Amino acid sequence: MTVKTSFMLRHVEFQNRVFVASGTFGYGDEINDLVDPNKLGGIVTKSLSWKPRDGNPPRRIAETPSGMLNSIGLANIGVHTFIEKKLPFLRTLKTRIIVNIAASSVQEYCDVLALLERHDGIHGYEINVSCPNVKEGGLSFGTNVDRTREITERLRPLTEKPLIIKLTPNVTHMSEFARAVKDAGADAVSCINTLVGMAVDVRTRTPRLSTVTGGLSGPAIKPIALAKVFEVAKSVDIPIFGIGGITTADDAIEFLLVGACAVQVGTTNFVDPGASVRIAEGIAGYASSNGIDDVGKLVGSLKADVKASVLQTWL
Amino acid sequence: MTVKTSFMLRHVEFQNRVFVASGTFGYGDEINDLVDPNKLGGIVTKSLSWKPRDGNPPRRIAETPSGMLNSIGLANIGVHTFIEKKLPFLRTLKTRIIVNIAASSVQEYCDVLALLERHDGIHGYEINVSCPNVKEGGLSFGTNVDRTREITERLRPLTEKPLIIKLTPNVTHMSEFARAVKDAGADAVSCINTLVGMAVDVRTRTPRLSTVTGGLSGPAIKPIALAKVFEVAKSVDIPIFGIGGITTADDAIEFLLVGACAVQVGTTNFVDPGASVRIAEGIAGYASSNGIDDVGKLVGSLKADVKASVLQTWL
Amino acid sequence: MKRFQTMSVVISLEEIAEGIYVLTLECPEIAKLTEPGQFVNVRMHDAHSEPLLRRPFSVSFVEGDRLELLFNVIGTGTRFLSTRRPGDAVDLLGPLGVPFHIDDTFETALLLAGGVGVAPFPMLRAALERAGKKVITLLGARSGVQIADRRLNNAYVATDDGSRGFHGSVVDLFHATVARNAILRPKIFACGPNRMLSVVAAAARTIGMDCELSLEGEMACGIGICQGCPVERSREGRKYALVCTDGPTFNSRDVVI
Amino acid sequence: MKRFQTMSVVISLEEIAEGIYVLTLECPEIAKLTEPGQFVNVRMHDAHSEPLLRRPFSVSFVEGDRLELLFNVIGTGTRFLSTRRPGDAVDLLGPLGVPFHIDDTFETALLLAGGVGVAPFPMLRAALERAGKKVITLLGARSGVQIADRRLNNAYVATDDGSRGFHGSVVDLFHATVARNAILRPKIFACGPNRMLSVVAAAARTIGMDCELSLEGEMACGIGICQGCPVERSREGRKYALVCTDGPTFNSRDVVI
Ligand SMILES: Cc1cc2nc3c(=O)[nH]c(=O)nc-3n(C[C@H](O)[C@H](O)[C@H](O)COP(=O)(O)OP(=O)(O)OC[C@H]3O[C@@H](n4cnc5c(N)ncnc54)[C@H](O)[C@@H]3O)c2cc1C
Ligand SMILES: Cc1cc2nc3c(=O)[nH]c(=O)nc-3n(C[C@H](O)[C@H](O)[C@H](O)COP(=O)(O)OP(=O)(O)OC[C@H]3O[C@@H](n4cnc5c(N)ncnc54)[C@H](O)[C@@H]3O)c2cc1C
Ligand SMILES: Cc1cc2nc3c(=O)[nH]c(=O)nc-3n(C[C@H](O)[C@H](O)[C@H](O)COP(=O)(O)O)c2cc1C
Ligand SMILES: Cc1cc2nc3c(=O)[nH]c(=O)nc-3n(C[C@H](O)[C@H](O)[C@H](O)COP(=O)(O)O)c2cc1C
Ligand code: FES
Ligand code: FES
Repeated sequence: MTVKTSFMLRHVEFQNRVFVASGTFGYGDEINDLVDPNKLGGIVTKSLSWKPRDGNPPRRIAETPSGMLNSIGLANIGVHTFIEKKLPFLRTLKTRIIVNIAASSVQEYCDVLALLERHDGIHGYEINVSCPNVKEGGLSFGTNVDRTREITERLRPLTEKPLIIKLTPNVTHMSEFARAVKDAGADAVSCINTLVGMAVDVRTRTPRLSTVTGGLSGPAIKPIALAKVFEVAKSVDIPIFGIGGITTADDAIEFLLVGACAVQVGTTNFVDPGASVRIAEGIAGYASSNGIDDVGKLVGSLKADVKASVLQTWL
Repeated sequence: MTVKTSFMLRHVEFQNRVFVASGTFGYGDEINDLVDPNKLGGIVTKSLSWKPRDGNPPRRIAETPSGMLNSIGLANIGVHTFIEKKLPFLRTLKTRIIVNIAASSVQEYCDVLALLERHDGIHGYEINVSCPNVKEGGLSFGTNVDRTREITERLRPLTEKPLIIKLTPNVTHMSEFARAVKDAGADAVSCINTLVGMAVDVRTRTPRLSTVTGGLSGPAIKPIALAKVFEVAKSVDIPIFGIGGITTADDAIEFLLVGACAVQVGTTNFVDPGASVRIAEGIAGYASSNGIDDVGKLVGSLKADVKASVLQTWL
Repeated sequence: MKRFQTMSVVISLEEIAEGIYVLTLECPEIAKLTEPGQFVNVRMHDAHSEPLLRRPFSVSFVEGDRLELLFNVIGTGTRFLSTRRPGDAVDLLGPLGVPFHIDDTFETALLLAGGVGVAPFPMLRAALERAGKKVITLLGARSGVQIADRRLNNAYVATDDGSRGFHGSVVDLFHATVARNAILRPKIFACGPNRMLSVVAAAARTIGMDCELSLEGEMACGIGICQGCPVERSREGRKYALVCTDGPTFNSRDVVI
Repeated sequence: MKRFQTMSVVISLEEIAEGIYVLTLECPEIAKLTEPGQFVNVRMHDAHSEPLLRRPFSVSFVEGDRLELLFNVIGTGTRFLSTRRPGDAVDLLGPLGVPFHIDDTFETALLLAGGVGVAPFPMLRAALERAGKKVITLLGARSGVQIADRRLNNAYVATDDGSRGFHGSVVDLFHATVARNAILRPKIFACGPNRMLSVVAAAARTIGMDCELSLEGEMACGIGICQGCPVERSREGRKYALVCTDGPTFNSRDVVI
């Protein structure tokens, strides 16, 4: 059976529903020898800011049970170098390019996006209002529903391309934020960025990360991410990129079933660079062997009564 | 070196800082053949309500990477049967007994506690305002700071024993809740209860739990729990029971270092019933080999600059 | 009932049918105490947390200080078991659960196994025979290569694909057996997937046979402290029983499955 | 530079010193391409997620299609490696990182290893000797039983407890060696804990010797995409270099450790 894997967001068609997540695939040209990006639905770039950022001092990584903490601190080459050095390569790919933007002021978000708009080869934007590893911007935006709405409202008029807001799970009701950005004109939300976490070296009695706390990712967070996507899907009618601990096609399908219209593979790229392509193939295979001719029909098709869940009363 | 392991909470002395968490040790008489409860700082009982509760239908358990989801739904024998059938055994122990109370109304919390006050053998109360698996009470209380404060205010006058409020991590700022219950007279907080999570069976396209969502526990959540305890410890001056994914003495020491005055071992009891006692011994051993004569000196002794953390600006 | 958390030593691992293994462990404390139908909860790793939970396995047979587990490889835990080699240590918690009741006044035991539901039967059958009962053993599997009839001589076999024995399910074979033979004071002992057990329970009710089931179900602790393994009771009183401590063996009249 | 994610096959595992193992893997693609100082990122499991991340190991030696890893058991990952048996598959990503620079105009290479920092030296020494350089090898360890001098004949040894060779650290031994011998156009190659490397770097600066370090550090990806392995640069421009792709070998003048 031929299975339709593509889908549309705004005016853009994506060839399948598996993307690589921001910060876990560089700018696309670092690991294209180990995985063929042209087999992906899209690449989300490392977060870009106006100026290059050095990132946080070492130590930036700590492994935890089935997960990892990172405190990269948005180390990135800056939007100008990106345009000059990375975009030409990305333009040669036939997959879609979503540029992720991070900033420490509303104006900076606008400036970066406006500059990128003047260049070809970009198919959409993902706005990171949820990085837990920088003190300005990041969580102080992402946990404030008014700031999140304001950023979306200010960016919306600047582009006709898909505008995706990447939300933080570190809030009581993520759906409240999804609703706000939908009302402000966003085309989709990405759920979830990392969870605030911490690890301690008991030998030295110091935190394992230079910034004390960091962002938790990997298989450990998958159950939380699924519940967040389910919460948003049940409360707000907006396309969702499901993210969090995806390592296999089955994991990705779980996200589709609870309501994600596409998924992003993050930490797994570090462990198994070929995984994202295998996941895309695995989803098509699952649909095919279940007699489903369009992966889109899986989206939100979980047989579940939200009334059975605590989310019912809690939302 | 002899190491002091005991500590005081209100007027009660506990012989060490390792407790077993509510819902993971039954009522103490179910696994005393596999672990000696007299070597623990205390036993926190399964949550008790006024009437017995059947709990949720199967399936109640799903394993996840380094963690598990549960949706027990506060299945318990009710406070009357507890007093009649379980308390006599608990009175024979020389460890401390903390009774955990769950309820679906403020009045029910008060009724259960008032009834328990008329019986000997109880050394304190832990108030569960954070169960993610029941629709009344539970999260709808625990994510509402006013309700949480109200419950504490109403319970405080009813007892002279330690009153510990068990908080949910499913909120933006847990420290806000810790502050509220401190102001309302609580003696301590327990951090954390489980995180809302979910898992899907892709073969049947149904949720793995009958209640769709459940509570995530186990090693997977340890980094999150540590960050939550650190957040509370840095913002509110109140004793904290650190809970979440503790499997080894090192894990427990991490919690003490970030600011927990004691710890509770949960899910690990299912896998390794003897672990909690070994953890208590391991903490004393760590103190001794580091030349520390009182485990209390470890509490909050992490060499860390909270200013380096995103929590600084975010709180 | 006495239970232990203890380290056993792998004596051998043998593939006795396609994908089905018997792991023989030396574990005097547990071997000595186990009765037919009881299980052990097996830790699936040593130092790390994946997979986190123990896995329950019926004790399939006991001989001196040794016990046998019979399992098929379905996921991480059973794959782990299938890579154990002689001398390796395996952490066991057991014996757990309520044994089969074999002291009732029945004369003939009908053992019905679906797939690896056969696991507890070698030990059960030996005990039944020691108690002077007549035993009829019926084993079902998808295909003949998956029939695990070690220590079960003269078992009747049913396969879904007809590749060995009766063509059909073990419940069909049961009906055929009952129809063709006069069975004196029978009692059914059934173990297998819950789907099969509910069909067996219904059949037993219809024809009025006493019937004991060994249930499967997800477990976190196996020792009655997590409340994670409820099965609905059919009698008044508590709504649920726990598979791990009230079972895994239940009279089919007492539970709704 | 060409890299592969590929399955290697375990040929042998040998304990060559106390707690220190050499794992020999057959892996033609990677063996063929590896140069001294490069590393492979090794997956620590197959089906499950614990431990999650790959672990970096220097390629210690290459012979035909085979490569050798030298490691000591410190945690879950290295314990996992120490239980591999011939025929097991091990997932490798490599070769990774920038090799040692051995084409400069130095005449004598001084190899300084602290503990298992010795790992890359067998391959490095063979290459240096092929290139006609004189090599002086200095190995340090806590105790004599932990000296891993396989494939490093005539190495000078220093032990903290004096149980073998020079009594003191490998840096002390280095100073003694330099003081006692006239070393022609030397270059230091050092590998070991970062504490040791920073002492070596300082010594090199003081006495004006060229010095190349192979740094350790936590890595998530090993291939330059996570930005998780920064080391501070001492030159103008970017503040940090990445250990995995700009290193792990660095001239000691270029980094602040
Ligand atoms: C009291 C009791 C006794 C048991 N005795 C035996 C025995 O003697 N021999 C034996 O082989 N098994 C037995 N089982 C079942 C056994 O515990 C499971 O097969 C085992 O837990 C699977 O572990 P795993 O890690 O290999 O699979 P997992 O990775 O846990 O599961 C892999 C897949 O199989 C599904 N799955 C998990 N458990 C089951 C199940 N029980 N049935 C069907 N699908 C499942 C999961 O949902 C998942 O999709 C018993 C179970 C109970 C409760
Ligand atoms: C480029 C590079 C090359 C390397 N080459 C080798 C090699 O050839 N041989 C070798 O034995 N090791 C080498 N290492 C170090 C090796 O990667 C670690 O020893 C390994 O990751 C430990 O994994 P583990 O799972 O056993 O320990 P973990 O469980 O990860 O760690 C156990 C404990 O040791 C600490 N720890 C972790 N890594 C290190 C470290 N690097 N140094 C000190 N303490 C640590 C952890 O903080 C933890 O407390 C290299 C590292 C790098 C970056
Ligand atoms: C090392 C690392 C760096 C990351 N950098 C970014 C980033 O720059 N921008 C962003 O929006 N998300 C970033 N993320 C978050 C991921 O895109 C993703 O949301 C998160 O890791 C959860 O998915 P996972 O569990 O599949 O990794 C980063 C994650 C990791 C692990
Ligand atoms: C099966 C199960 C049942 C639980 N029941 C209760 C309960 O009745 N009351 C309560 O306050 N917490 C309950 N908890 C939460 C634990 O006490 C603990 O807060 C949580 O599991 C996190 O700790 P852990 O990771 O060590 O398990 C339960 C947890 C589990 C896994
Ligand atoms: S498995 Fe825990 S109570 Fe039965
Ligand atoms: S380890 Fe990922 S960039 Fe170096």
